[in-house]
Amino acid sequence: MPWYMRIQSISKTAIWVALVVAFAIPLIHPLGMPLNITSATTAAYNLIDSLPAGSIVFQSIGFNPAVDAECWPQMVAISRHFMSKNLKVIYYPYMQEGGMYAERIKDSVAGDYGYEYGKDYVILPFKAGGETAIAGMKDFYTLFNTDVSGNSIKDMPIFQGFRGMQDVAAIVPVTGSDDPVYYVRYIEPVYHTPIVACGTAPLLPVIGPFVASKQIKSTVIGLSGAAEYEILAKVPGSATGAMDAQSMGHMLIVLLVALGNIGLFFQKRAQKAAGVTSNG
Amino acid sequence: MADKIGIYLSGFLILAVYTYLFKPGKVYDYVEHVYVGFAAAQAIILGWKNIRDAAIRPLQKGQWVLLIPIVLGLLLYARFSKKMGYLARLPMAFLMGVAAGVTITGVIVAQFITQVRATMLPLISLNNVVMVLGTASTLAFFLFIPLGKQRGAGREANGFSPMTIMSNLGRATMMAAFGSSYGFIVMSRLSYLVARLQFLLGPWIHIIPR
Amino acid sequence: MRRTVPLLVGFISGAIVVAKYFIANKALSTWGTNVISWRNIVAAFALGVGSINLIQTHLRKMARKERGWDASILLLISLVGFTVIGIAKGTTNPIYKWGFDYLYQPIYSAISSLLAFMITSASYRAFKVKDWQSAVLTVTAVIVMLGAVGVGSLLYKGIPRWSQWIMDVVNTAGMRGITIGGALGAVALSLRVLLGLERGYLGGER
Amino acid sequence: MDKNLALAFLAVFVAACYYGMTRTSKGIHIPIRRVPGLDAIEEAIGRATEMGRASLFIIPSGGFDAQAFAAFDILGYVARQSAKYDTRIIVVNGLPEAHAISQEVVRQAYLAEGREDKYDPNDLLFLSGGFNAGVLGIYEREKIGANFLFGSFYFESLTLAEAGSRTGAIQVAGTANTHQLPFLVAACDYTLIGEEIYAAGTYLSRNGAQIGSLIAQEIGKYVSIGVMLIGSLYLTMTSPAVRSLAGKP
Repeated sequence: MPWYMRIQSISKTAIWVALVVAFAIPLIHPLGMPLNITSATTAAYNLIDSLPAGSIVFQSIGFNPAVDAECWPQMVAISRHFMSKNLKVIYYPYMQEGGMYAERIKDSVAGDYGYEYGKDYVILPFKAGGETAIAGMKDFYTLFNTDVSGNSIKDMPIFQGFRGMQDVAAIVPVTGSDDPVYYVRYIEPVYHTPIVACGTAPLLPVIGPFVASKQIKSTVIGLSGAAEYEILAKVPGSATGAMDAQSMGHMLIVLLVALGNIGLFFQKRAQKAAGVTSNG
Repeated sequence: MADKIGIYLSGFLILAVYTYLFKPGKVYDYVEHVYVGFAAAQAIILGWKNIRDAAIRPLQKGQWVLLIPIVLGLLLYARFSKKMGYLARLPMAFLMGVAAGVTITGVIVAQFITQVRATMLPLISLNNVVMVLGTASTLAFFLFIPLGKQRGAGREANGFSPMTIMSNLGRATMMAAFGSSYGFIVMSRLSYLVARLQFLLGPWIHIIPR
Repeated sequence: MRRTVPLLVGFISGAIVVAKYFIANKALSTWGTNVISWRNIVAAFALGVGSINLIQTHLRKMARKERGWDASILLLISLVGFTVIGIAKGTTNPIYKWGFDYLYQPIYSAISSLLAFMITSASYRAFKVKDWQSAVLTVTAVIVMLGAVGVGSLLYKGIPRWSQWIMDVVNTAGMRGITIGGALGAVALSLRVLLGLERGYLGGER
Repeated sequence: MDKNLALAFLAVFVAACYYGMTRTSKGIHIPIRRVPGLDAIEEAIGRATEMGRASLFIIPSGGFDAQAFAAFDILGYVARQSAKYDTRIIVVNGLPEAHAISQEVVRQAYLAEGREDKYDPNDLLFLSGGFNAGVLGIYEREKIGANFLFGSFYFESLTLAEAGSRTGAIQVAGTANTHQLPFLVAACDYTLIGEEIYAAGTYLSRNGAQIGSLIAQEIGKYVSIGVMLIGSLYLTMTSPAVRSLAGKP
């Protein structure tokens, strides 16, 4: 087999082993690669940082374990930022699993800031219906009459004087789903509430047009976004430590794509030289 | 204690899932079925809580009108009967109809008018030119009914008609957009594995220093 | 009859929602709100339908001892067990939480992390420059992949800037075209559903 | 303001739909440009026939939605071509509802070509759990010459298209799920992008309601392109930079 064919036919197993090794080394021995803090994450941080203490933020939790590698570090970093700024937080599970992640915040982060359930933060129940549930939020108390455990929300201190989404200072979805787009469709045009969309990396291309049109104010994207937010908000978490591994993984893929294409290029040249015509 | 057992167990479960890479077999099957079972349980529980809090309790307080969605909801289960199956069409049509109505009210302003408006930009910088021409040509790529009579047919075949140029420009813009999407999808997928390795090498066997 | 009534129900309920949006009228507003909240209730009923399907399938598998019936037992134990705990004691109960944290979360996240392996080997095989289109695709993918992480700026200082420009301008332009086209498609589809022209979801004949 | 615009938009849209439907019901032909991927379908089936291989049509488990309906229209076309060339066609479905409909679609196609005797219901498969592994098994067992992937794909697109390309089959794919398009474009010979699969379905089925809504969408697209370009030109002319260039205050 000529060399240009060989570099096009590395076995799957070899690639997978290389991937695990490329990840494991920097996880055990951090390499200290630079982290470029994007303007988007900075803008998201600044927007939340500028909210006056006591304002209510609405965090929509649109992820499940499939994508929590990216979203959970974001949610922790952002929740810590909320709580260090004394913002009141409404957690709303857009996805079924969301409630369990909010429960984890209740068990871990909230205690560090002396946050009291019902007064400083609350967890709403999951609502079936997806897009229609968010459309229904325009009539807040029709959609929500209880919290996640079925207790009436009317008497909770956090809801005193709260009329509905018009009293929310910012909507901050953390998501691997489409909920940011639904807030853009149903809430933003009515109340002009600023939306900061946080979530998995593939979300960014989809919401890019809405960011450019300012319907979404800013974004925190992927594991790198989580790491940047951890640094900006000075709350060290798991994302920063993972970024070196991430870098190595990207390098590996770029290298593989390059090998495949170099091989293909020389294969075609050799075929041309040998006078073989390829028809596909 | 329960947490300690849990952490050890989850490490083994993750490895059990990874047996799929070598040979999808029994071990993977067992683990996957446990997960599917939990997911279904979760759906039932949350569905029930929704029904209890949004329908049954208010009904008990005298909001009789809520009988309508309750009956519609129950009719969904008619599909499990051969004879009554057609009754499930009623709630299906209701679900689809309301969703369609809701979509119409949301999409036109937020996704059409505002987006078109945001693409009206003074063509005095490279970014704006790329943005306007890129968006317009992507839309042109998706035009399927040619305007007017087929006068430009000859030019079209040579690939020089304005429509073909627009449509090729659109294709190029989209390929660049898909390429960048791909880059971001790679970033996302790789991080899933990084997180699992962080767990396996960290809390599980403590190789990663705290 | 069996088709007309459902289509009529779909049309009326959808039309109320649309009318509520365009016309400021108190009665319409109340009914519109009602219809939307009813849909959320019906959707909650729908959540159980899939699970019942699942139970049926796996009971059948066990009864006939089909291939993999032993795994079906595990599925049903996990399904019934957690349903009982979740309904009786709530999802904040320690046993349910334990199940989420140490069974469901690790398995689900590990399954999705298999994609990391697959995307690596598949990118190697699939991303070949065949024509100008795949060239554009590959080059932008490489720039964005490198620009998103620290290693990009180590290789060349300009890479993060290029990557940012591609995302902010070129990607936005392409995706905006798709978003606008998608909005038109969504309205068209919704209208067809409302007017009963799209009835495949009613099942059977088209 | 926006709401009035939206109402006007809706009115024009409905009118255009109605216009298109009445035109088609009167039998007036409305020209729809052919989607390049569609021509590739016939070529792919022809190649598969020459090589004595089967064609495989995959409808994923992503959703029983408009994309799936477009996929059925395309499946009808593929099945007719296969019946005509007398090439075996294997259909894989990820959803039970889709399975029932594809059986009907394929049977009808064979009937239309007068080849009902050649229709084999055993070649229509429904794979529930383990969709991916099931399809990969088919790639290994059967000799596939033409591979078609249409519908609402999620992560499975990556593995299926990559494995399909290694069988040496000509691959034609289409989805409106933008997050999956990069993989399909990279791994397939022809890819129908987004709206193209709906248009292809309309082109093949010539369904009045669909043509009507296609016309409405076309008007929407022409209008938005026009507004974008004219608006931008106006803003350029009135921008301070251009005005000062022209020597006006």
